[in-house]
Amino acid sequence: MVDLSVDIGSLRLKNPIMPASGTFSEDLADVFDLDTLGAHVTKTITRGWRDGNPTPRVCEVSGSMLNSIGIPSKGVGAFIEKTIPFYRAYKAPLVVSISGNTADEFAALCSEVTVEGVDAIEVNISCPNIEEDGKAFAIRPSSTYDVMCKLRRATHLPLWAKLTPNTGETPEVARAAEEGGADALVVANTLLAMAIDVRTRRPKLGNLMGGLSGPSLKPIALRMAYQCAKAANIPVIGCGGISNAEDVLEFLIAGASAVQVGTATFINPTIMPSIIADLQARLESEGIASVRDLVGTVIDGEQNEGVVFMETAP
Amino acid sequence: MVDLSVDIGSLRLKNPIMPASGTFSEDLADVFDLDTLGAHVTKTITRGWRDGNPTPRVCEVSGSMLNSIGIPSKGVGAFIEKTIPFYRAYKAPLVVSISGNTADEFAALCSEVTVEGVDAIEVNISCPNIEEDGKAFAIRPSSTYDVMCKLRRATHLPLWAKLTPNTGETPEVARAAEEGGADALVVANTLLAMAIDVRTRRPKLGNLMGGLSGPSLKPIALRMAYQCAKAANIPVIGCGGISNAEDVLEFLIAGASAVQVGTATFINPTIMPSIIADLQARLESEGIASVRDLVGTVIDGEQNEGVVFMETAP
Amino acid sequence: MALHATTAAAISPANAPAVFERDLEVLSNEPVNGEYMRLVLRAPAALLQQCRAGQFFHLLCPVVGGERPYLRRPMSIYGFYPEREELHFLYKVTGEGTRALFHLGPDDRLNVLGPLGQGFSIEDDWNHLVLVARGVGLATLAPLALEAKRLGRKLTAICSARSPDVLMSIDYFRDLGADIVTVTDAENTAGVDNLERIIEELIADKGVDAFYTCGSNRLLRLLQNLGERHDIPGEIALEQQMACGLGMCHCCVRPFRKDGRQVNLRVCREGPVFDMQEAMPW
Amino acid sequence: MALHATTAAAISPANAPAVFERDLEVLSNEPVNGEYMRLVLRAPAALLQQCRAGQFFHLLCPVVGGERPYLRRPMSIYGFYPEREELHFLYKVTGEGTRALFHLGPDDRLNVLGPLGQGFSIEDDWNHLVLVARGVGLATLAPLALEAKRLGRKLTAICSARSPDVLMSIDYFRDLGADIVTVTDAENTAGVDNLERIIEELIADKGVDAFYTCGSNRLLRLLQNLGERHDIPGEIALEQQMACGLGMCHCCVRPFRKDGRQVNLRVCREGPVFDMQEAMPW
Ligand SMILES: Cc1cc2nc3c(=O)[nH]c(=O)nc-3n(C[C@H](O)[C@H](O)[C@H](O)COP(=O)(O)OP(=O)(O)OC[C@H]3O[C@@H](n4cnc5c(N)ncnc54)[C@H](O)[C@@H]3O)c2cc1C
Ligand SMILES: Cc1cc2nc3c(=O)[nH]c(=O)nc-3n(C[C@H](O)[C@H](O)[C@H](O)COP(=O)(O)OP(=O)(O)OC[C@H]3O[C@@H](n4cnc5c(N)ncnc54)[C@H](O)[C@@H]3O)c2cc1C
Ligand SMILES: Cc1cc2nc3c(=O)[nH]c(=O)nc-3n(C[C@H](O)[C@H](O)[C@H](O)COP(=O)(O)O)c2cc1C
Ligand SMILES: Cc1cc2nc3c(=O)[nH]c(=O)nc-3n(C[C@H](O)[C@H](O)[C@H](O)COP(=O)(O)O)c2cc1C
Ligand code: FES
Ligand code: FES
Repeated sequence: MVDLSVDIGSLRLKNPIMPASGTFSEDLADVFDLDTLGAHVTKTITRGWRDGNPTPRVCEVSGSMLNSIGIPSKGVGAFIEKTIPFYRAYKAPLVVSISGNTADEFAALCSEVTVEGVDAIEVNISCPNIEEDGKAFAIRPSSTYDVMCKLRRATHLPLWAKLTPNTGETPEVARAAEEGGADALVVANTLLAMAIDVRTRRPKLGNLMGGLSGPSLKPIALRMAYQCAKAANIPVIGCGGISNAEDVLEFLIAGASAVQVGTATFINPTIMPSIIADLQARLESEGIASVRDLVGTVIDGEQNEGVVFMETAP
Repeated sequence: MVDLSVDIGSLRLKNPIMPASGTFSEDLADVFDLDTLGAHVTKTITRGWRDGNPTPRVCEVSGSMLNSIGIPSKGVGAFIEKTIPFYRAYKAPLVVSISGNTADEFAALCSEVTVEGVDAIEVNISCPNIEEDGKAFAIRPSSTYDVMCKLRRATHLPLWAKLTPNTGETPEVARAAEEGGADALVVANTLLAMAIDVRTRRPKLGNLMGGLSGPSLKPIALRMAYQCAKAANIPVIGCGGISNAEDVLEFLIAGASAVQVGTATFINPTIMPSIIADLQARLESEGIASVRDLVGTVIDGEQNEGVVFMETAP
Repeated sequence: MALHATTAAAISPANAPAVFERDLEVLSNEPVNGEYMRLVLRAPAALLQQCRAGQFFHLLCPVVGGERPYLRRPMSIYGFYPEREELHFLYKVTGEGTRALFHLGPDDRLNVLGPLGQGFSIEDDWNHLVLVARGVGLATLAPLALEAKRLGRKLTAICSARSPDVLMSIDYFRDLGADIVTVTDAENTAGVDNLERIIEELIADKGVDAFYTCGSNRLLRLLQNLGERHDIPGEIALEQQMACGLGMCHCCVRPFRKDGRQVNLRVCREGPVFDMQEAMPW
Repeated sequence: MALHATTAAAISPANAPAVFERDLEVLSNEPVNGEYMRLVLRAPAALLQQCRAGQFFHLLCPVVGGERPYLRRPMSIYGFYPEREELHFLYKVTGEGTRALFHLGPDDRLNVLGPLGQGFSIEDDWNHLVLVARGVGLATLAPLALEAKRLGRKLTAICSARSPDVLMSIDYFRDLGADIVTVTDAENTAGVDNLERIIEELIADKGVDAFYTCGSNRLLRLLQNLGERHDIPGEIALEQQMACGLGMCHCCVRPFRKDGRQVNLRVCREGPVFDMQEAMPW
């Protein structure tokens, strides 16, 4: 019998498959038993009510998608009242994703969602920091460190920092998040992108730009997961373009301890249970006792990260 | 009759289609008449001899590719002796791509290639700066500005700065390049990525990581081209995943004055002449007199870049 | 397809899903007139019994013939026949996804997700239903006739089109015993004024208990006015770009007036059928 | 495919290309034995006349049956027959691209780029050629027999395989008048020692003017030794991952010994056929 369980810090998940924030909700219970999953991760909420972005909010780009949903939010009150209780019926740990426009607002929300029924808090630091030219906290190591310190003081729950691919400093940001108090890194959020309808000459998204997700993002997110696993000493949760068990293996081998599945669920809403079953079968057939035995087993010849990056630049 | 010609600063190109550095060479003359193209852009060279990276140097990722060629170079001497003379037979302007590990070495090479037969110099500032933790010059506005100033002093030829997508500060880098003396921006180079063979647990590239190019890169490069066209006042040359005339239109509408075609040539080596013919037919059928009439015509409602970026972050 | 193989096993019977994700067999895929195609799939009765008029399926269009659609495409249920094990769609070939659908033929399979969303409601005391449909909107409204017939209600279908030869589904409605009024641009009868006259007459002659329409701003405004004037309720089916189709991603929202406030509702979850008076012309 | 439509027009006749990029019609695509497929395309004589043994084509494998290859795949010319307008490939189904090729059938078209690279050389005074081939290496070496026959040279083909039933191309060689030696693992005759004995005998009995082989480290070392010992030149065809196939991207390099230095050469441009003594075992 294959052991699929993994540990993310103090939290044990029965398997390494969980949904990515914003691509999952209570509604998926219509399609399969949500307790199949290793954890539940909710859509990012903000403290107050937010409308979200103008439509269209999604479009397709070759074999992947862009979105600019814009975090519509009913606010923390409604979330605590309605959403958290829904997940009480399930055994899988509940991970709540939050974000804020300033570090203080962010921290306030972090302490507000530190309630019974919440097992970990995913802090979406890929969201913009309006105190620093509107760039996402996780674009720079310094703003990452500052916000993580404030968030750390706001809760005793495990803190998962969700990083952005819109940076040239992934290893530094990963280390800053760890030093600031993160218990795990979620790698990564969507990559800023754009598409234009050449007939109308309008951007395909109501909001002009949006985040790229799906298969196109995978090699980028995988590189980041690898960089983060090398740079930091806390567990890495891979995320980006994962659509099958083979992709999961790729992230585990690269150094991720678990993964999140996002866009693939839109294409095939039963993909997460399928992946779990495939993963189990695959490990069984290869005689691997535990999914943990795979983590970080990439044969990379101890290459020096700096050199690799240099030689890689085209 | 449609006018396909475009101006990149003082340089007039008979059409907006040229190859991307590293995906083109004299060898393509075996397949079609190279004078069909708007310009010729050579593979990046370094001053001295370089071996390049270990093999495998390419691999496939869903509908796109990774490469880590590593700029093998015969050095500037061989380049001036053999490569430049080859292009004398053609009318299309010759753009020479160069790079260096330090700003001074870079500038020295820049003045060395300022010779008869060279019409512009593309400076690949997406390459690593070993004086600054090995990050590419174009990851930060400050290092971009510094290197561009030195390069500017080294030549009277038009300078095209080739930017990297591995940054969270594209508009700032674009402005820094312009302030440092760039005459045009080439947007963009490949994005750092990775792929692992799950059977062997080895990276699919001999060099561990490599650059993503092809269709997956398009929405990211398009976003950057748009940001650069808004941020800077010099022409933008779009590059990334362009595979057909529709893609070219998308970049022109976003604000690019011309484009470079890279990976698509590997899939279809006659794609550039095809695109030129298609572009001409398309403009004719839509009654557009000049390709220049399309540049920057995206209907973006004058959205504030800062706000857009904020609201876009997921 | 291998990806779907383990799905059934993963869903425990105790939590039987309300929504199916299934590969269905294509029975036929044929042109209805120059612009529309009818796609007929074989579906298990259990699935079809859950279907309601106004609901939709989210179709995983195949990668075929150079088309590479990625996201699913929403399509209204055009017909559902548990007794024949048939699920029908009526679609217009517009872009990559529907061009891919066009390639399907007998023996092919199509992965569908559904039934999804809220269908039309027919209150117990609504005896005379009037639907006003044009173009592909017929695909959405047609099964209402099916439901009306099952419930023994009277239905008048006002069918609008560019010209008489592209009028669709007339037989469909006739077979179900509906009264049919046809209006066309070619005959100059499809204008709002004429429609208003026709509907006012219907109200005066026979009484109307509910309006149903979909998709057009012009029709929405007309029916909102008529509804308000005569205190007749109504419903409208709306469209929006979708990703998940299940209510998770919030990409498919539209604004509605509710209790004096403007709120965003998800077309895939709170819709695609909405209260006509709450809908906002766009 | 629309993308290719304008290509011809764009190439001015004054600069007629040496390399063709063309959609060719599939004539057949059939298994040769359990592991290999032979693909036959109809090609214009003008293209086939440019082909040389040892050269390759770069194939744009189709997106079909769930396979989505992106880059082209290099394949040696297995046979080229200008008189019959046929171009043959012999391939082994290994991954996404070759699985996609497997789906091709008569009436399909395949986009090819070629002929590419440097083929085998047969110097004027090389009268007895010996090729040593195993597995898919036969695909590359087989047309050498064709060329030898055209030039009136004597050829001995030493064919190696796992077992007698998967020995390939024996008829191909026999029809071209080659001497054939078969060795197999099953019969315990395919070992290096036995091969060495066989070749030493050939050299002693008939004299050998050149060796040809491909792909295997073991065979390379053996033939390098024999060649050095008896001063017999030789050539080897090598493989490497490719992107452009034309010499532009520098991804397909391999190291060679040249004038005492180690240099990287491009398999697609300086190769795929290289001087045997310059090749480096890997
Ligand atoms: C609830 C619902 C029911 C529908 N029922 C039908 C029907 O029965 N028959 C029919 O022909 N059409 C119907 N549509 C519209 C249909 O979904 C689109 O025509 C189809 O998605 C177009 O896809 P495409 O790839 O061919 O076009 P493209 O324009 O290439 O599509 C690009 C993207 O935009 C989306 N899109 C394009 N048009 C629409 C639209 N009108 N609504 C929502 N998304 C769109 C596509 O799903 C895709 O993601 C319905 C739409 C909705 C929301
Ligand atoms: C000059 C040359 C001639 C060849 N001739 C033949 C032939 O006649 N018959 C035959 O069966 N095979 C031949 N090969 C090998 C053939 O190219 C590969 O088997 C094929 O590319 C595998 O593609 P795939 O998608 O099926 O496998 P995958 O493993 O999925 O391929 C993944 C990637 O690796 C590349 N790749 C995998 N194996 C090889 C390889 N051995 N050499 C180069 N690239 C590889 C593919 O092109 C592709 O880009 C030749 C290779 C070269 C370089
Ligand atoms: C429609 C949509 C909405 C998203 N919303 C959020 C969000 O609210 N918070 C967040 O941290 N990430 C959000 N994401 C990003 C995903 O969680 C995930 O990081 C990203 O999509 C990459 O994974 P994927 O390629 O598997 O989708 C969203 C992604 C999509 C596609
Ligand atoms: C094999 C390969 C080699 C490349 N070499 C260089 C190079 O030497 N210098 C450079 O500036 N860019 C280089 N690039 C990047 C391309 O010029 C281009 O910026 C990138 O590939 C994106 O465009 P594309 O998607 O059209 O390929 C290379 C790209 C590839 C695929
Ligand atoms: S399509 Fe995802 S919420 Fe409606
Ligand atoms: S494959 Fe591009 S140089 Fe050989």
